[in-house]
Amino acid sequence: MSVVSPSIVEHTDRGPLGRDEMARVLAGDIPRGAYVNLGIGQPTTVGDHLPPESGVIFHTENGMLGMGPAATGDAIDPDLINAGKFPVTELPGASYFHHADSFAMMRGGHLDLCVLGAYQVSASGDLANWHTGEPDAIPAVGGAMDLAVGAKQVFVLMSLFTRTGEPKLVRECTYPLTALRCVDRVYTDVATFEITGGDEVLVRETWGISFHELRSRLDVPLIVATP
Amino acid sequence: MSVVSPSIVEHTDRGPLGRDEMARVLAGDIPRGAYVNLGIGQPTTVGDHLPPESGVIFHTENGMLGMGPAATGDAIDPDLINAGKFPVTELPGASYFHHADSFAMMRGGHLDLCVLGAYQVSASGDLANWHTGEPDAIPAVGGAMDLAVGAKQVFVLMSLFTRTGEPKLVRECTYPLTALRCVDRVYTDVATFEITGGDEVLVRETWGISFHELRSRLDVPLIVATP
Amino acid sequence: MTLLCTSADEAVSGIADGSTVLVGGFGTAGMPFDLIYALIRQGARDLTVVANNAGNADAGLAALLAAGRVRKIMCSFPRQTDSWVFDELYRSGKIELEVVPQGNLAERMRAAGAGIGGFYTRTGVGTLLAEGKDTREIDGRTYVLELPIAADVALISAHTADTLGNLVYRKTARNFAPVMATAATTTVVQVRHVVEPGVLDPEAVVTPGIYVDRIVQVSS
Amino acid sequence: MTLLCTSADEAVSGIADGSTVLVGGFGTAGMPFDLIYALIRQGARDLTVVANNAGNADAGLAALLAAGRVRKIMCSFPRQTDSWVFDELYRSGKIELEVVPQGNLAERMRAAGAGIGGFYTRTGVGTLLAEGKDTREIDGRTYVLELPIAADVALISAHTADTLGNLVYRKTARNFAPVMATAATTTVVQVRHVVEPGVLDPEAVVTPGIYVDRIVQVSS
Repeated sequence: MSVVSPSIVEHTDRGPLGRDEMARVLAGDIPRGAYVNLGIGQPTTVGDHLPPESGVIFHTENGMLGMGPAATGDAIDPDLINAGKFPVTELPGASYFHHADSFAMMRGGHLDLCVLGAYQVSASGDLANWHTGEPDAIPAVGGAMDLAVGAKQVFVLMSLFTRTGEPKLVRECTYPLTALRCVDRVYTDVATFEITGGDEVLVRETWGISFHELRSRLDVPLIVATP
Repeated sequence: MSVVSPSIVEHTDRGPLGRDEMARVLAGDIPRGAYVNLGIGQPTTVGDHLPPESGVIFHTENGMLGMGPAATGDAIDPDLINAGKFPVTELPGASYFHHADSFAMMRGGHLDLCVLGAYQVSASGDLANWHTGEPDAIPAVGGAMDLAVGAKQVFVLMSLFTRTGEPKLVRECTYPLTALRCVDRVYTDVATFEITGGDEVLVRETWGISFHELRSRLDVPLIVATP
Repeated sequence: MTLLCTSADEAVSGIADGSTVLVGGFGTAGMPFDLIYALIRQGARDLTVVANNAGNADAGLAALLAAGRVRKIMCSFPRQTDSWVFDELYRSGKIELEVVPQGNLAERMRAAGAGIGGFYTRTGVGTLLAEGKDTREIDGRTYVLELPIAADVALISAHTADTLGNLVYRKTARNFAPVMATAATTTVVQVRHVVEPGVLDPEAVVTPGIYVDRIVQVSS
Repeated sequence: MTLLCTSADEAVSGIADGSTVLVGGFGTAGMPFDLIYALIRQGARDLTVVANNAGNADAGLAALLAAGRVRKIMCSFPRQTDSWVFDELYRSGKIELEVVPQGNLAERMRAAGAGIGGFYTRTGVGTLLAEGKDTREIDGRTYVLELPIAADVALISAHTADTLGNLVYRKTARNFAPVMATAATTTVVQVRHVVEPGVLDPEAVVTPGIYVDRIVQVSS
């Protein structure tokens, strides 16, 4: 049996990550040349940290590979938008396809990675990100269920706590599920996590909080990697 | 109750149709502007009687709409062949697509008509045209099963009797089936038939044989239309 | 055979009350605005609409909803910042909503167009949207059975058509249109340009003319 | 990421004994001859080949069969006037044959590429080729359940690739290649031309580069 010692980076000399910093941390873990889909909302901002030189190729489920940065000024074209319906641009080597082909690409396991927001992620990687479950809420799922089951890896980008302080990394999701056991990593403002497939979640890095304090604030068994 | 009298054209002053005449008779029943797939072998010759001016648009299951006549001389292009693997040409307004799209078109009921050869057709419209059932035969189905279930109408083009004089329009097929209750009309050298969906087959026209003689040579209940 | 219509009103003529209507577009990209306004004038009621969204602002699909013509909408993403027309109808119980994951929406229409009676997908397994649906284990994984969405009419938009009905689209305005064209009994297309057969590159035609019943050219 | 190979031999390297290999082409149109000859030199044995035909004359796929490398072939139309290599192997019991209707062959590979666990089709209902398969009544009609065909490798041919792996084809040589590209773990493509990204029209790309792993340019 090897001696286990903690392998984690704890940034306790600073506060939690800002939204832009969270996106940058996640972007740093995306391999060169990966095919990536960024969910609508905050996940879209990950693209700001992956310029064309990164070799990362972006898929947008409304029918395009090789999506470029947001369009501005004269470059805005109402026929060229992303999944969040904002104007975008086209990079050399892009291709267009229809919705069934686009989702076949996604559901068939061809995308290396997708980045999604979440209401809750469970210790086993269940994802809840489409429906608050409130009776008067209007449910809207978009492509979230397809992405969650289809991408080779699912990264979640979210704040770790709600505005009222409730943790969003939980033992079991209480919100309606998007997909079972689909999340691989969770990037938050105070820590990054790996879903291990076991009962425990692995913590890789913390910001503005120590591992021990983090453990006291979550109801999920946390571990660190064997170095 | 109306008085029933035979409504049939009997050409008893001549012999059976030749192969080219059979194809011409069938071609005459194809509506202007129809989307049509011609099976390999004799059915392909129907196209000789439907020049581009006919407005009929030909589908070939290896991925093309708007197929033109056979290619000859310098027009032969190994990348442009029909389902029988013979060189063909492209007409203005043609389009190419891959095999899954091509068969989706066929299986989804979008083709108005296909013309197939047959070993046997049953009175209820069952088709046997892919396998002799002999133990040493190499079975080959191609697109026959897809065409038979997919096209809005299935026309069979065949000689009515085998070389040994056995009828090919039968009560029940003895050869392995291609599809159940799929045939709408049967064009042969001695008669044209409509499958009614009932127990009886309707005879529309005969060549070199009278309706009464035809009835004596087939084991299938035959009727003629009410005029 | 494809009919070249002289007006959007002619193009939508004959749509019956109670029809299921596929409406192309993702947000406003590719939305067939002229055909929708013609449908409002045409007057068909009690429609089931299948679309990705439930209308934006007061235009297009939102206007059809506001006119009270839609009994039910099947879509993946009704809730948008400017979907106030739908939101109001939904909260007051005046419209039925069936939320369908976007991939299932596309694949179920493809199935209808391709003669597929149903298909097994992993999308939705274990969620509210798979409740009551058949599941099956295949190769050790659980799948949900989804059934085709066929329709009476598809209203879509394309960039250029030839007179045989072959269509090409422009950028992400393509989205659902090619799939919808295959899934409807009657497919009606508004286009920016109409050309003669032979002008479009046969290698680049996206929707072959066999899927297109009526075309109308509109000023864009 | 797509790898541009300098030879067909490099392009087929690493194909393991016992692999399932999709081979593009309809007859000889679109058949990846150079890749097949490289596979013969490479030496992998005990292969399951999925293709429309079982080889023509002594070339291409027929040569692979003649070299004794193929344990089983899944195809729609093995019996051709010039399929003497296959005919001899089949009659002498040296190769296993699974006849698959051509539409099922294409749709089953599409299913593998699209994450579909299985689908219901009317093709084959009541025939020998549906024996032993599950059936289901849907909307009053009988359908047969067909399962995906996934593969280790696809060997296909295209007209032009860009260095990101985007492909365009030429006329009916397209046939099975775009579907096969989606159904294999590793897709290897022989092309006549290679261009830089941005040269191909994004509206006319048939196979997006995400499906392509290795490219080799061959003289045609």
